[in-house]
Parts: sequence; structure tokens; C-alpha cells
Amino acid sequence: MNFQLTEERQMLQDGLRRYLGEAVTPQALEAAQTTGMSPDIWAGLSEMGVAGALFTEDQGGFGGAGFDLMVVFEELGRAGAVEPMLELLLAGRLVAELGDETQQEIVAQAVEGAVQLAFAHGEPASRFDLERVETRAERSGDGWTLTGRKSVVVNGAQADHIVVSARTSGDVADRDGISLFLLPKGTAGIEIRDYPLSQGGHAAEIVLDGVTLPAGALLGAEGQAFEAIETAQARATAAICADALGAMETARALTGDYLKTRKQFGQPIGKFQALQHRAADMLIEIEQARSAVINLCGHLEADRDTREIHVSATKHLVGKVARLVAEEAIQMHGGIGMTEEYDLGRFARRLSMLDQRFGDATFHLGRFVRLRAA
Amino acid sequence: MNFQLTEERQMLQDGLRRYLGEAVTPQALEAAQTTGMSPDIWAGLSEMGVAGALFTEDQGGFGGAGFDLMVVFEELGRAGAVEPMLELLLAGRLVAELGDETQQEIVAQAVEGAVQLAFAHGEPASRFDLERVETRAERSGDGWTLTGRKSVVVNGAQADHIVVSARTSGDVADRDGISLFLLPKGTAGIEIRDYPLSQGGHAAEIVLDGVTLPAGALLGAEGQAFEAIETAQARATAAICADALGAMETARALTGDYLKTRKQFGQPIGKFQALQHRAADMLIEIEQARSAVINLCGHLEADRDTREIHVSATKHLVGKVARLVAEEAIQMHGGIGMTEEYDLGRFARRLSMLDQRFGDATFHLGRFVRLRAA
Amino acid sequence: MDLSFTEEQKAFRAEVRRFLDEKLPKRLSDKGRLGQRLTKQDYEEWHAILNEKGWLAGNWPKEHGGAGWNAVERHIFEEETTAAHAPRIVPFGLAMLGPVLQKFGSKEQQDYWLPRILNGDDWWCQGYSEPGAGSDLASVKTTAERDGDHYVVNGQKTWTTLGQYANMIFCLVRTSKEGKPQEGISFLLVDMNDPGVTVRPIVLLDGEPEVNEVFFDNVRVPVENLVGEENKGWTYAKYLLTHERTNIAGVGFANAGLANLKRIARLEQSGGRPLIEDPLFAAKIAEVEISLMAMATTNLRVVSAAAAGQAPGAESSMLKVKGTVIRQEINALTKQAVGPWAMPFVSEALEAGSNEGPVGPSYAMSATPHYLNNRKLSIYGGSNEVQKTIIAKAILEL
Amino acid sequence: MDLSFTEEQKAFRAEVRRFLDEKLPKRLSDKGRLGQRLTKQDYEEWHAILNEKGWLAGNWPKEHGGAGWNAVERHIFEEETTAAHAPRIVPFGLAMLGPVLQKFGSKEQQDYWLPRILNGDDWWCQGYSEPGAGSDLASVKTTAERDGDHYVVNGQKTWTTLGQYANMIFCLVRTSKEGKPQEGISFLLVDMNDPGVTVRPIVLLDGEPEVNEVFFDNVRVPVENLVGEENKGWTYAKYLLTHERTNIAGVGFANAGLANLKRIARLEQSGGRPLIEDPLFAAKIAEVEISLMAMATTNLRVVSAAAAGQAPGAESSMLKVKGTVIRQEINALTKQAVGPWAMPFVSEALEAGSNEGPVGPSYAMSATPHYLNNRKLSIYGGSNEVQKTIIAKAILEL
Repeated sequence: MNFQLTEERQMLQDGLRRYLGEAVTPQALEAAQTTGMSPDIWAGLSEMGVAGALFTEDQGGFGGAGFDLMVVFEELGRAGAVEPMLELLLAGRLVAELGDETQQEIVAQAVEGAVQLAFAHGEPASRFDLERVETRAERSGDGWTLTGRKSVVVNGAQADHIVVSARTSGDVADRDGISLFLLPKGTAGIEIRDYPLSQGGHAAEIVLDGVTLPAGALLGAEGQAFEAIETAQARATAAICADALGAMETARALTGDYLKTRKQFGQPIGKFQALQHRAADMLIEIEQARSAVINLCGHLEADRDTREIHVSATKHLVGKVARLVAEEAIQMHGGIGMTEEYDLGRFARRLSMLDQRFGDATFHLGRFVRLRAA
Repeated sequence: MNFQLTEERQMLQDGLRRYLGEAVTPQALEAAQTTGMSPDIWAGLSEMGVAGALFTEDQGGFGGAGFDLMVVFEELGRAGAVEPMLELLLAGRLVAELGDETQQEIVAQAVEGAVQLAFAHGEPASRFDLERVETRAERSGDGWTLTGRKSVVVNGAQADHIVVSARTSGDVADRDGISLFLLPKGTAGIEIRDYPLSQGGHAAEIVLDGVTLPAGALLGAEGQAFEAIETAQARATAAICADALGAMETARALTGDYLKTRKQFGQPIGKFQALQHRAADMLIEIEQARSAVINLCGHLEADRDTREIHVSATKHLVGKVARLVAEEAIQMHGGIGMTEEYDLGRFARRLSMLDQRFGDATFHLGRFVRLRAA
Repeated sequence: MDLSFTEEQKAFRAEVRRFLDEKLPKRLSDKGRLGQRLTKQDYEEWHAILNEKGWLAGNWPKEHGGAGWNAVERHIFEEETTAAHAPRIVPFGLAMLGPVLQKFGSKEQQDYWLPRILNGDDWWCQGYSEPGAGSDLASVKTTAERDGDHYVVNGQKTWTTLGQYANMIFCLVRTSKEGKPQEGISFLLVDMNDPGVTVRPIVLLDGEPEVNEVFFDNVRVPVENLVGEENKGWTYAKYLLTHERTNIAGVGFANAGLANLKRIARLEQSGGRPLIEDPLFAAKIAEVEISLMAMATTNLRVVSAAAAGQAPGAESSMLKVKGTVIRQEINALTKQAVGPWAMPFVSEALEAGSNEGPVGPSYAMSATPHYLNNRKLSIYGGSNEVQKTIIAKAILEL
Repeated sequence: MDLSFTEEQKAFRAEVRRFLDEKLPKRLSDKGRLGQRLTKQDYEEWHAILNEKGWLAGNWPKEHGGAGWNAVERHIFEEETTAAHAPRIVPFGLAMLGPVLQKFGSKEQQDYWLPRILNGDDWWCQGYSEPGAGSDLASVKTTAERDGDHYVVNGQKTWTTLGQYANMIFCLVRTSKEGKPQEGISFLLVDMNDPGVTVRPIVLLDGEPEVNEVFFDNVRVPVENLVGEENKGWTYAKYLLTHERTNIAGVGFANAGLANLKRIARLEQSGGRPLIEDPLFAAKIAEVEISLMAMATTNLRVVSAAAAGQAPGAESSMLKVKGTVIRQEINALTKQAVGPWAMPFVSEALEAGSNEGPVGPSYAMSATPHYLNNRKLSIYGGSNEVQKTIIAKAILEL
């Protein structure tokens, strides 16, 4: 048992923290608002080889384990960076695991940070149901025709390649019959509406109106993609929870500073015992969240049931704590905590959107119960 | 709209508060431990005519409405009296509503406080399911034979008459087919185990081993008792919630006094802001509980669905608040709050047992959802 | 004890409902229902409709052109207008300044300003808070120095809601530095078109410039704009704060929010069923509904005591805390109910008639902005922390 | 990062489990499982069994007859013994006094007292708290005045757990009134059979006389029973409190309690189905289980740092708070799970072999007493309020 970071990961953490601490400026964030990311920061992250930490050595990276993800995403969250690294992880690993030799070329580019990716899986009616896929892919000649709609596809308009899920057989909510396809940017028949997100970054509504794809666009075995999708989402859940953990650390640091400096009724408000105890509660819960993220990251390679129990336990707990931290940080700041000008705002918004991706705290509590009963 | 007590109720409240404030002494409580109640206090309450407030004028009383119950039981709870007034309400009203002329004689005695009653409905496997009755009553000759077991029958060993539910037809969980019987004390074939309760008072396990009853023991129509039982429980829920409200008021008064007098680290602990805010939260929640009790008492005569929605809403809310108040009162007292010698203990225990009768907060939350969806 | 309304009250409710049916423009109620932005003109239009009926100033006495309603009637009016998604009545002139002028203003001030409020000639805003003061309102730093028949005002106010629409601001200013902080405060009416007044918007978490900073740089204010006596402004400010407290529980908003939440939870699907059938989500809705049922009765208890002439004391602090917590929980559950649709932030879609439609169902677009914006509920009007301290001291005597 | 135990640690766990299989008397584990009372003899029997194996004093170094385990090994031992429902090791001599004597006691004191602790010759209790002092331990009022080669002790201690079984008590006494309150405190060992010592039981909410008041009336204590230097007792007391903190999270107790809760929820029926299938009750169990999963890892993080030689700081305050809250929630849910069976209070039924059986299923009888008794968890050992203040000051530097 060992809770120390390896030397490599420690270096990655230190480097990332240093770099992002300087790079994520108001200007960079402003630039990212219209395009979904800052090209400078993306280039900077690429230069550091951060993408490599998301992939295993077999895949051409130097990491890929749960604790690699934890290090990277905690720092992105801590700095409040909006660059689409999570999408690279989600889509990139799917390609790495399922792709043929040609498709694998994208992985090599991804490891270099040279391409941007997106994973178009959610649909208008799917909410958090991973198996609910109404988009259909039908064989047409040698290739495929895709018809359907994908919703809130983060980085969808910016991605060089999009991994799209579509049903090749089965009923709308069957686990069997879901297939993945790899679409390059600009494929004909795709209609994209790009828009900003509350937490920063961009997403897109994607309409697939009879999109014709060659046979080589199929990613992995036909109709057998569910397991890979679930695994990808488990990894992404670990990543987004680590991201939230980093954002919470920043929110609590800002709050701690504020409590020490802001005076009211003649003394720093941090001297008021009620706020002291609430700040202590916040800290205790953040440590709980850290342990939950460790639990999930440490079980990403475990058998499916164990892994998924930790997915739901962690997403539930971190979701609850993220809400507590965002709301308490704002409340302890008072009015200033609600303004766009003060730095807390973007972290609070980021934390408040954690529940909206990959299932909220209530959803995962119910799922945990079902997994335990199974 | 009017939230003032009528003059009569105000007088009843004042009188009860004055009387119980003096009568519920450590000696009276000590005496009640072995017998389940203090005969002196029971006599005192009878003298005041308190039982009359539980019955309508038609029934020979002078009250019987929700707000009459609220006044009586809030004061019993405030003083922490253990006398079985709730059982008189439960069983007495059933007899008053369903009984024939002979049976009604008991009501007259009850209004005078001259008899003690009990309602034997719960069974080892019924938990909070009102319709789950496994005890069976079979016709034998002109009369009936009862066989089964009744559990945690409050005041069962002390009662002069017990209203017993038994199934005369239907399956174990059917609403139809439940009948009520009136058993006088000492009926042959009843085996009673008497024991004390955590909240004070006594209850009994009752084994009915082929108890033979005359035809006249049937109370109301055969097989049609469920509606009356549900109504009786709605009234009892209002009463026990009012009782809890009174106990909370005492717990908070004791806590308020303690916070003002107890010094630590050189000042009264009530000067510590964290405790101030928690005491304020306690107060806010007690006001919520008071409003919930008012809501239920004001809707006891409404149509069944409206009434039952308020039953579940109120029992849920008061159950949650009772736990909060009991635990916070103990915590703010520290060690002394946990001792038998200090007065808080019996109120905390009383509050902690609220959830165990007529359904706990979780049960009623689920029931509220089902009632709303219906 | 009697939980039902009297026949008169029921008739009044029916009259309000009929009026809303007839007179509330659908264009305005649609905006309310969808959570779209209301313009200055929208508010003015609704004020004018109410004023025509004599219902704009429910809490003003009839001699000043108000409706002269008691607390229960005001409560009924608020319930019905909120349920109908009518625009709220902008409170600064009507609920705040009006009562102060009626109680402490000169005859001339009353005759001049009160009709202008009713007629919409002025849009007032509130100059109470200052940077760094938070809930400590008595620490006023903005100064007003007497110079002939003018005061010269210098300083800064903040959190001025809808200050961008206002032409007039009522301010707490410091006219003396002697004695306790409360003693040297005066209550002054300032024309925002006067030279030296600058308004700077503050963008909040939801991206909206709802509040403002207001700067005063040697602004010359005629002495007749002083309300009451010099250095007695704290008394008037406290009186105003008490009046602001009517409807502090926000029961109407909470009821409307809960109805909206349930509607969304019936429309959203999870695991192939309506979200409202998910036992855990349904339980969360039920918990807040049960809380609200109790709080609504607490509110009626206070309202009913107020209608009988009792001044609400620390009870209104309890209502403030519980009321805001309930509304915030409803906001949080609504955000939760719309699932991933809470993420898109398309500001233009909140504008009625915009070319840019919402992403996803229209009921989803305001969930996140409302959740974020209403974090203010527990902060402003005396933070919930301040309210708890009041409760502890006033009721528990700690 | 690596969440798995090493091969050595796994082997150690297996050895502990084997030992428990073989040596833990079923009579004792049955009592633990059913929540029945343990007698003084029960504890002594189990201590003797452990002592024979050399495992009684896991935290003592080997030279003093301890097992010399590091924090991880102690953690494993605690997990396994709790899961097996073994009696707890009574901490006063072993976990508290022992380390103090080893660090600050004289050679003579170590040679005399330490073997007696291991052999069960003495039953120690703790004389720290005094009436009215609460968490303010430094406000010691019990005095010890030097009189020749004796101290004369006068005063009162309270909350003395299992003092009714003890023949020895270690006390904080005031030997000087000069300087800060912390400066005049000494650490004294008192024979409870000496004239002038009186023990009075305090009955707690659950009806059990678990704690006591101990009165000292001119008790003459030989000076060789002073530990360390006169007036330096505060240092030793603080050292002791740190040592008391091992296993402060109570993960083992929580795990055993959770398993018991689930077992009960499978057996109890509600609406014709096992209670555990009620979605809302199942969710409550799941919430506390998820909390516990995280807290167990926080605990391992601290344990693992301690095994690597880092002294736990305010982290143990976090574990104290979260650990006690989790255990109390499990107690509350267990009381809830048994439904109406939580009401009967048949004290005799908690006595193994009593003629008076429990009312209802045997798993139900200890639910209420445990719930009530464990309200102490958030009060003693430094109340959770004190812990939060420590966290705020030590970590947040407020």
C-alpha cells in the first residue's frame, strides 16, 4: 500500500501546475470563449507531452493508468483550464483500443497533441443512459449510412475526428447492437451547431442526415461497442472527478484567503466560529472526495463490477461534495463570490456542471444500489 | 384564516401546562417505570377532564378536532408525561365510531378517564404496513375464535379493554377482510408479556391462542375495519407529532438555558457563533415542525387522500426534525446531555422513538411520493 | 385555529385571478414561464396595467393612491401573480422608498414623488451597500457635505439592482463622523442624471449585468432631497428593511418553481421512464415539497399575525432562511432535472424572439442561469448567517 | 500509488484470521455479535489470550513485551478482530498509560507497571475530565499537595469509563497554581483501593453505568507514583492524547456495523419485501457505505503515512469527525431498520444467558442502546466541535 506519487508523476504534476498556473490567464480564457479553447495552451500542453500521460506504452503513450489521469486532470481542474483533454481521453482511448492499423494513426497524432477529438454518444433522449442509442447506421454498399442526432457533444465542432456511436441492430435501449464509427472533420451530411458551455469550452448539436461512410469508418466489431463505451466512460468519470477535485482545491484556497483578509464587524470573517466550522466541513469533504477519486483511479483496471461500483460511488460522492464546495465557497464570499470578475465564479460554475455529465449524484446513488444488489 | 387558539383550548393548554409542570416529578416517573404510568397523574388528568378533549360532543366529549389533539398532546410531550392518553385516543375513538350501544358504554367511561385502553394492531411481521394482519378470527358457533400474535402493544397489559384487529377474510396484506374486536381485560386464552419502552411507558407482546369471544365482541362491520384503522392512525399520527413538538420545545429550552449558563474557555458557550447558528437552525426546524403539525391537525377531517398526504408529509418532516433536535440538543450539552440524571435524556429518548411508531421518516417520504402520484 | 380563507379572501382571490386572465399580456407571461429576460419596457408596461386598476401599490394606504391591502390580501395577490408568471413589481420605488416617504417624508416630498412612482415617471434604485461592507450596512463611507443649499456627495455604492434602468437613487450617506456609526447617516434622494454620477455594470455568474456599481464624484444634491432629519437616516433605513420583509419567504416563487420542476421531471426520461418515476429523484422533489408545505404555513402564521397588527420580529428571519434554502433547492433540482441540457449556455436564447433558439427543450435553457443567479438569495437582504445570528440573539437570547 | 496490500501484509492478515478462528472463544464473539454486555472477566479472558500470543500490546515496542507493529499492521489487526466480533482491547492501560510510561516513566515504573498491564494484574482507568470542564482539559482543579513523601489528592474526576472495574487510575492533578493553566499539572498514578477514593456510577441514556465519577478526599499517594517531572504533566497528557488517536476513525467498527445493518435490512420485511429492497432505505445504506469507502481510504492514507514515520496532524481530527458521524449514522439506520422492535427496552435481555429473552428478533435488542450510547462518539475524545476548530486553525490557518 502506497499513496505516494511515483517520481515521474510527481514531475508531471509539478510541471503542469507551474505551466497552467501561468498560462491560464484572463486573456487565454477570453480567447477560449469563442473558440472553445486557447490554441496557445493546447500547444503548450502538447509541448509538455501531457497527452502521452493518457495513453499506455502499448498505445504509444507513457501512462494511461488511473493515477496518471488523476494527476493530469486534477491540475487542469485546479487551473480551470478549458482545453478538451477529456475528449482526447474519451475518444482517443476508444480508437487506441478498437482501431485498426490505419485508425491507430490518429492515436499517434493524439499522443503528440496534434489532433483534437470528440466522442459523439449522447442523444436528445438519452440523458445518462449509456445504452440508449437511437442513431442508426445502415449498411449501404460497402459502407454505412448514419442517421440521427447527437447532443451536447463537447468539442464537437472543433474536433479533427469524431467517434460516433450508432445502432446497427437491436432495440433503442439494448446493450447489444451499438457500433462505433470514426468520422473525420468535414464529412458531408453532418450539420453542426456550435455553442459555449456554462463550465467553459464548447459543445455541439450534431445532426447526421444520411451521412455516408466507407467500410473503414467502422471502429471495432459491429454491434459490440457497449463494453468499450462503458470502459471509456469509467475512465472519463475518473478524469472529470479528478478535475472537480482540483477545482475544489482552488475554490477552498480562494475561500481560505478571503476568510483571512476580508474584515466585517471589525475582524477577519475567518475568526467567526460558524465560518471556521463550515470551512472545516468543506475540508473534510474535499478529503473524502480525494479518497473517492483515489478509489476509482485505483480500480479502473479491476473486473467490470468492481470498477463500476467505484464509478458510481465516486461520481455520487464527488458530485455531492462539488455542490457543497461550490455553494459554500460562494456563500462564504458573499456578493463578490457571485461576480464574473472574481476568479471563484468560473470554478463554481465548473463544479456546478459536474453533475450534468456522466450521471449526477442521485443517478449514481441508484446505480450503486443496483450494482450492489446484483 | 386564524392561528389563534379558541378561548377554551387556551384554557386547556394553560391548565395542562401548569398541572403537568408540577405533577411530572422524578418520583412520578420512577413509579411509572414499573407500571407504565403514574396513577396519580392519570387521576389528575381525569379530574381535569382531559380525555374529553379527545372526543367530539356527539361522543360525549367536548373536542375531538385536530387542534384539540394538538393542544393536549403538545403539553404531554412538553412535560414528558408517559400516561397512555394516545392509546385512549386510538382505541377510544374506534369504539366511539364503530361500537354498538353496549360497547359505547366504554366511551363514556373513557371520557371520564375511568378506563384505560389499548389498540392491538401491529404484529411481528407487519412493521408499518397497516393492512398486514395475520391474526385470524374465525366464527365458532355464535362467537369468534382469535389466533395470532400482536406486537409492541402500548399499554397492552394495563388496559381495561383492548381493541384487537384480526383477519376474517382475505389474504395477509389485503385491505378488505380486517375486523376489530373488543376484548375485556382478563379474557381467557390471552398471554401477555409486559415490558418497559425506551421512551417511557410500557408495551406488551400478546399471544392470542384460540381466544373465544362472544358475537358481541365484534366492533363494527365484519371485514370492513381498514378505513377506520387508517383514520385512527391519522389521528394518532397528529397526536404523536404534537407530542414530539412539545418534547422538542422542552429540549430546546433546556439547551437554550444550558448555552447561557455553561462556560467553557472563559465564556458562556452560547457566545460561540457556531453553536448560535446551530441553535438557530434548530429553532427554524421546530417552527417547520409546528407548521407541519398544524397542517395535519387542520386536515384530519378532509377527504381521505388530502388527509393522508398530510399524514405522510407531517410524519416525515417531524420525524426528521425530532432526530435533529434530539441529537443536536445532546451534542450541544456534551457529556451531561447523555446522563440519565439530567432531564434532557428522557426527552431525547422520547424523540428518538418517534420514528418507530406509525412509520418512520423514510417510510412516509416514500408513501408521500406514492400518494402524490396516485 | 382555522386554515381556510374567509369568503371575502376567496372572493378577492377570484377577482385577482379574473384580472390576470384579462389583463396580463400573454407576451409577458410567456417570458416568465420560459425564464426569458424582461426589458425595462416590460416592467413599465405591467406597472401601468396594475396602476390603472389601482393595484400597483398594494401596501400603500389609499390616501396615497395605494390599494391599502392587509398582509393576507397582499399574500393572495403575490400568490396569484407569481402563479400566473406575471413580471414582479419592481420593489425599489413601490415597496421600499414609498413607505419611507409616507412615514418620514415632508408633505412636499410626498406630493411630488409618490405620484411619480405610481405613474412610472421615475425608476428608482437602492443605494445602500458599499464595497467591503457586506451585511454591515451601518459602515457607510459615502459622504454628503453641506455646501449652501446643496449636499456634495462623494463615494461609491454597489450591488445596485437594475441600476442601469434607474434615473433616481435613494442613498444612505454619511453626514457626520461623530458618535456611533449609526448616528451620522442621512437618507438622500439623488438624480442619477446629475453630473458626477457614473454607473458600471457588474456581470454575475449567470452572465447577466443585473447589479451595478454607482459612483458619486462631487455630485451636488439640493437639500430638499433630504428625507426626514439629517443624521437620522439609520432609523428610516431600518424601517425600510422591515418593509422589504413582506413576502420574504417567497412562497409564490417557490410554488411556481416547484410546479415547473415537476413538469420538467414528467417530461424528462431516465431509464425509459419519466424522471419523476425515479424513486430517488421523486423523493428529492417530495422532500422539498414537504418543506415548502410547512414553510407556507409558517408564512401564513406570520402574515396572519401581521394582518392582525402584530409586527413580525425574528420570525421574518426564520422565513428568510428557510424560504431561500427551499427556493435554492428547487433551483438545484431543476438544474438536475434537465440533465446534460443544463450545460449549453446560449445567452441569446434568453431573449424573446431571438434568432438563436435554445439548445434542447425550451424549459431547460434557464435552469442553470436561475440556479446560479439565485445563489444571491442567501446572500442579499441580510445574509442567512446574519439572520441566524439575529434569531439566536432575539429569540434564544444568546 | 498502490491501493493493494503487500504480500507480507496479506500474510499477516491471514495469520490474524487463523488465530481468531482458533482462539477467539465463541461465547465472546456471540456476545459481540448480539450486542450483549461484556463482563470484566470477559475482557480479562480475551486480554490473556492475546497476551499469550504476544499480541495484546500491538503498539508497544518489543522490548516492553509489545508486538511492535507499525500502523498498517495495527490497522489490519483491528479490522480483523472487529470483523470477528472480538471484545475490544481495553485501552486505558495498553493504549494510553503504557506509551506514557515508556516515554516518560522511570526505569522502576516501567519495570513494575508495564508487565502488570500485560498480565492483567491492574485494571487502569483514566482520570482526565472534571465536572464542568468539558473539552477544556487544562482547567484541572483536582489538587495534589506535597506532604513529605506523599501527595495529598483532593478533588473529583468524571466520565471515567469502566472505572467500576478499575483498581488503578492515572490522573491529571494540579500541583501548582502559578503560570498558565497548562503549567502546573502533574501526572499521578493513584491506587483506587486507598482510603478516600470513592467511585459513583453515572447512568447514561442507554441505562448502562458505563462511566463514573471518582472522588478524592485527602488521598495519600506515594511520590514514586509521580510520572516524569512535577508540573510537566500537560506534556505527557498531550502525548497520550496523540496515541489515543490510533484507530480514531473506527473503520473496523463501522464496517462491522454496516454488515450488521445490511443483514438486518435483508431480514426485516416492509410492504411484503425485504427492507433492503425499499429504494429509499437502500439509498440511505448506500450513502453511508459510499462515505465509508472514502473514509476508509483517507484512513489508510493517514495510516500509511504514519507507518512511514510521519506524525498525523490535523488529519486525525478529520478522521475523528467523519469517522464518528459515519458510525452514528449506521447506528441510526440500524435503529430505523428494526422498526417498532427498537422500542422495547429489556435491560436483562442484554445479559447473556438471562431468563428474560429479547422482545422480537435478537438482532433488534441492542439497536436503541447502541444508537443512544454512541452519541458519545462525537462528544468524547475532544468533541467534534473542538476538532473542527483544530482543523480550521491548523490547516486553514484561520
